[in-house]
Amino acid sequence: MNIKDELLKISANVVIDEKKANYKIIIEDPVKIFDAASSLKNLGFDHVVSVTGVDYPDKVEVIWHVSSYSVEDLKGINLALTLPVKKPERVNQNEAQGNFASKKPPVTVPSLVKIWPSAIFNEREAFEMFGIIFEGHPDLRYLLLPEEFYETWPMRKDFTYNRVNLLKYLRCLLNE
Amino acid sequence: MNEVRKPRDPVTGHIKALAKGFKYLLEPNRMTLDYPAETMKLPPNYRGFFTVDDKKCIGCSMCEMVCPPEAITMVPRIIGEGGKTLPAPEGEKETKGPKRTKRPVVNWGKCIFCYFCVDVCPVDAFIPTQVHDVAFEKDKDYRPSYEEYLKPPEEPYKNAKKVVSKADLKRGVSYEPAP
Amino acid sequence: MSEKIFNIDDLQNINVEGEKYIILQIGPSHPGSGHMRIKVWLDGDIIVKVDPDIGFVHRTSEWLSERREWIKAIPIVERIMLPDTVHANLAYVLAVEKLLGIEPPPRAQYLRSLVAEINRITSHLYGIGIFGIFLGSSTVYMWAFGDREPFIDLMEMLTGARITTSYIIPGGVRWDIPNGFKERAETVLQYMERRLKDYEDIWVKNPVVQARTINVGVLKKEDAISLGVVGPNLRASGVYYDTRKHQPYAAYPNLDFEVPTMKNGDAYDRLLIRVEEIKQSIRMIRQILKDLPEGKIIADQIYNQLNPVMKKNYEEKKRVMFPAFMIHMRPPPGEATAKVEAGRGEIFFYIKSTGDKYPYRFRWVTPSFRNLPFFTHVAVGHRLADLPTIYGSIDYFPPEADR
Amino acid sequence: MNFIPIPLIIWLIEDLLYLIIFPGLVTILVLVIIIIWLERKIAAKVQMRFGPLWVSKKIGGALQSLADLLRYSFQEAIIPEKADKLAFILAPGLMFAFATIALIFIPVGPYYSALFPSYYTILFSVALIIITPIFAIIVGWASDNKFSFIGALREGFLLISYEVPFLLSVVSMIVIFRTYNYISAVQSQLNFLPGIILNPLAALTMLIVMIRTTGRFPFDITEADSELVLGLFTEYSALFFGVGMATPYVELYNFSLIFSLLFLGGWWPLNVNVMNPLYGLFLPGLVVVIKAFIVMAILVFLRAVYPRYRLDQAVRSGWSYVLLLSVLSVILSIVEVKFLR
Repeated sequence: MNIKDELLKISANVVIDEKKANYKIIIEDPVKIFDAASSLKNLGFDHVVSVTGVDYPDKVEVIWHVSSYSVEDLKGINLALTLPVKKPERVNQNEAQGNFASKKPPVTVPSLVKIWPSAIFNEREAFEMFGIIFEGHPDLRYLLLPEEFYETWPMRKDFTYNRVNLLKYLRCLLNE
Repeated sequence: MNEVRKPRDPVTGHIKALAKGFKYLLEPNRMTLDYPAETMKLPPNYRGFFTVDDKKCIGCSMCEMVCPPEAITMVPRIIGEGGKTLPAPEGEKETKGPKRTKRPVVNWGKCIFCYFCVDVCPVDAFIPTQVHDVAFEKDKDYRPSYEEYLKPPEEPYKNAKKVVSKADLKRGVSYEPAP
Repeated sequence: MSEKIFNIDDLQNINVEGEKYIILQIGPSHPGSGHMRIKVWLDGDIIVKVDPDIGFVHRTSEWLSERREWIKAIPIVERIMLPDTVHANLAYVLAVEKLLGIEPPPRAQYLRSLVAEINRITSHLYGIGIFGIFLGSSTVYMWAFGDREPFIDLMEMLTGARITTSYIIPGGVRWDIPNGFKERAETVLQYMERRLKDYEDIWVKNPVVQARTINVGVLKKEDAISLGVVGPNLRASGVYYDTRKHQPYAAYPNLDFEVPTMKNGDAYDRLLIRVEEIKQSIRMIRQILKDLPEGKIIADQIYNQLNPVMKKNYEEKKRVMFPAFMIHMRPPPGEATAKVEAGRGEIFFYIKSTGDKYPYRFRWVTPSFRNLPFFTHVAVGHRLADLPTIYGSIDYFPPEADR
Repeated sequence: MNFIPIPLIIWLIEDLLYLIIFPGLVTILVLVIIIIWLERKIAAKVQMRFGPLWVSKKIGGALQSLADLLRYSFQEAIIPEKADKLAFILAPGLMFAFATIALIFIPVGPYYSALFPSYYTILFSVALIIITPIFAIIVGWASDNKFSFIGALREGFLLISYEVPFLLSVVSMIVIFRTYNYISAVQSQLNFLPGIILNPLAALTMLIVMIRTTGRFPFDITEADSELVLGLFTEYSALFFGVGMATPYVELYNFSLIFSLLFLGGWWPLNVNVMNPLYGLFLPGLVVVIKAFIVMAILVFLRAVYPRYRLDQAVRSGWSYVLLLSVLSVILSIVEVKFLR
């Protein structure tokens, strides 16, 4: 089985760099991601290793790293299913007023939990860190961060925080 | 792997477990160290507290740059006689110019003993020791000044018996008096 | 018992409203929880729903690493996975080496495998010990933690630190084997082989342990695959997958070892598989010490940058010092992934470089994080007393999951 | 001195001596302190470590338990706001009291007992011992804590499932000795064979019930710390906690005394008939207490070997194997009485 041919059937945009163990398949259209994921699962990629985002100035790249436990040939491959999403325009410009960190609008992508149940906690983490709302996720709550970080998306590169307010917040926590 | 899994029948199982426990009750088999009545003499490459050789150091700041927890700060010094350095005048931050240099000081509250600084030093000026079990009494004590830093913390329990650990077939680790 | 296959919709469909159910908040300060909260809905003594609430020891390792020089991430990842420091270190360094295009020399590869296997034994012993105290056997807890000691002493002899070794650097390792290491290692291995028999009598084949673990917390093979479980837990469910075999790194392509798998996927199998892996690790350490190739322990690219003082140190003390390259490392733009089989499972690294002095994206997933579905799926339908059994058998380490 | 007969004085203050000094409260205190220390030392030895040592290093840390007791005495007693305060305060004390009162019906010598020799001492002592766990349930209920509550429920389940085997094993010994009296029971053992040889099944049942009732491993179910924090005593602190923790050891002491009287031949090998203050009163008692101590030591050794069973497994084995064993022991006794004598 030639993995590259199979991947090219799913999307035209495939990057393979064996030396860096880097297999990447890029889907441009969020509508097509569900079909692409289904065909990857049929191919044998049966679990998700990590779901994460990469933040760029104008877009957020959502990456599902998938791999296989059941197909012997695919066990050595870490495939990155990549979906770049445009960031919405900033509506309000309040830079960390009152709250200790500035709030930014999230982006929306379809959730792949229905195809890969192993993505369930990973998608929750990507949601709170990058502001990626996974539509169709059954249980999209904050996982690692406390609720005070709501809508601040700390792993984005433009995450800024107001030191004074953060200290106030921490002091509140201590007093409680 | 199924022969590994095969459960033991309860009667044999209970008897064997009790017999093994009883055997360990009777045999001399202690593997713990009676700290602090005995303390370990650690191998020479053990990463403990370290100090710097004032004469060797060239003040290049490489250690400050590599330090992962940012525990090292460079303090301004004046080069005195015979290569030794003297404290810079109060409030002076200048480190360049004639007879000016800087020296590293480690904040022991931050240091994680990774020894990146020891290894990155181009002149190998750091002097490692094997002292590791020091309790600081005051907050200030683990932020030494440069003069205090030149004498790293001393080992507590000086009267304790010094032992070295040794691999032992019976106890895993046994201790014998240090040479 | 949860005989049915995991279905993602069940998460929404379980109705736990009403006064029929007792809600137990196990944790975050509870002897059986670790640094996490497990919210349990009980119907009598039967668990209806479990909601693991993690994040109490979230240390923002990704955030910190993206704002530091490349070399400074090594201590950070080590401190997240305290029982598995070498593997975290190794996984990160493998990813960085792929970006840099450096290949370490064979001796360094073998030394990496050596430390990794010693670390795997300590990690498994840690897991067995925690499992012991969760079922109430303080003896196994003390024994396992005591038996880590000879191995930790070996690590200390080799690397100068007991747990947080920071031993592996891009291009090789930091110290060569000291004198007397091989003899000491052989003694320790023989000791451990003898002790495994004692463990069998007092713990593995103890009727009480068998009563508590057999057919408890069964994870079927299909579930293990679809939930993406890793490491010994995966292999206990019968999936033949080991990163050391399927994506070999370090010296594993040259080593002769087996990957033990079990069939039933219950808590007892997860215990047995750890014992079997300790045996395999002992076998591998023997091979490594026998076949250890001669040569440098650092790649030539790094060695050539050492100054004369450092080279002298290398020749005399077998100690690799850092050239300035280590601080000012700027890997060329690109992405790299790396996987390493740690004691608890697979560590995954995804690193993106833009040629800057900091990583642009630093993503890593730890085995405990990927074993979280155990709580939501496997514990349902069991009794409350089985929750510690399941928790202990999967060798879950909350700080590692929280990163 | 010849005017004052020492036996008479001892006879006069015998009850007080029995309850306060030996084998009463003071002995209990000393024995509990020693047995807790011994339990920790045994576990430590099996686990290849030192155990308690640095309190009184010269005698191996034997004063550690005393130090713990002092610590509990001076700790602040915290009573939760929502607890039923009266029950919360009284229940541990009552638990301890009933465990101790059972002692007055357990004689440790032919001429040495707290009350006038009754013909029904076995029945009285068993009845008092069975009351004790009820206060444990009150303890769990009073603290208004879910973990304590679950612990109390578990205690209740186990109490019921192990009561019947306990009673049956005692009944089987009553059948063999044909008496309701400990002293006669011991006398008949001295004349023939110790009870453990006459009816080993009853002895085994009794041992299992002892382990269960006093919460030793592998039946440490009500205090399972990885599930229930500390079970019944989760909300307790200070001396209440200390008393609560000591009660199982007092029960263990009572049970061990009964065990050594019924199965180990009481004050065998001494066969006393003289009314000598030393020889007739204390020496048999000493033998019985030493036997009881050995039984206690064997039971606390189990901590070093076993983890704990699950609740349902313990209840199931209580209603099946142990009950079967106890019924068999009664049958064995009847057979022996019918055919051997």
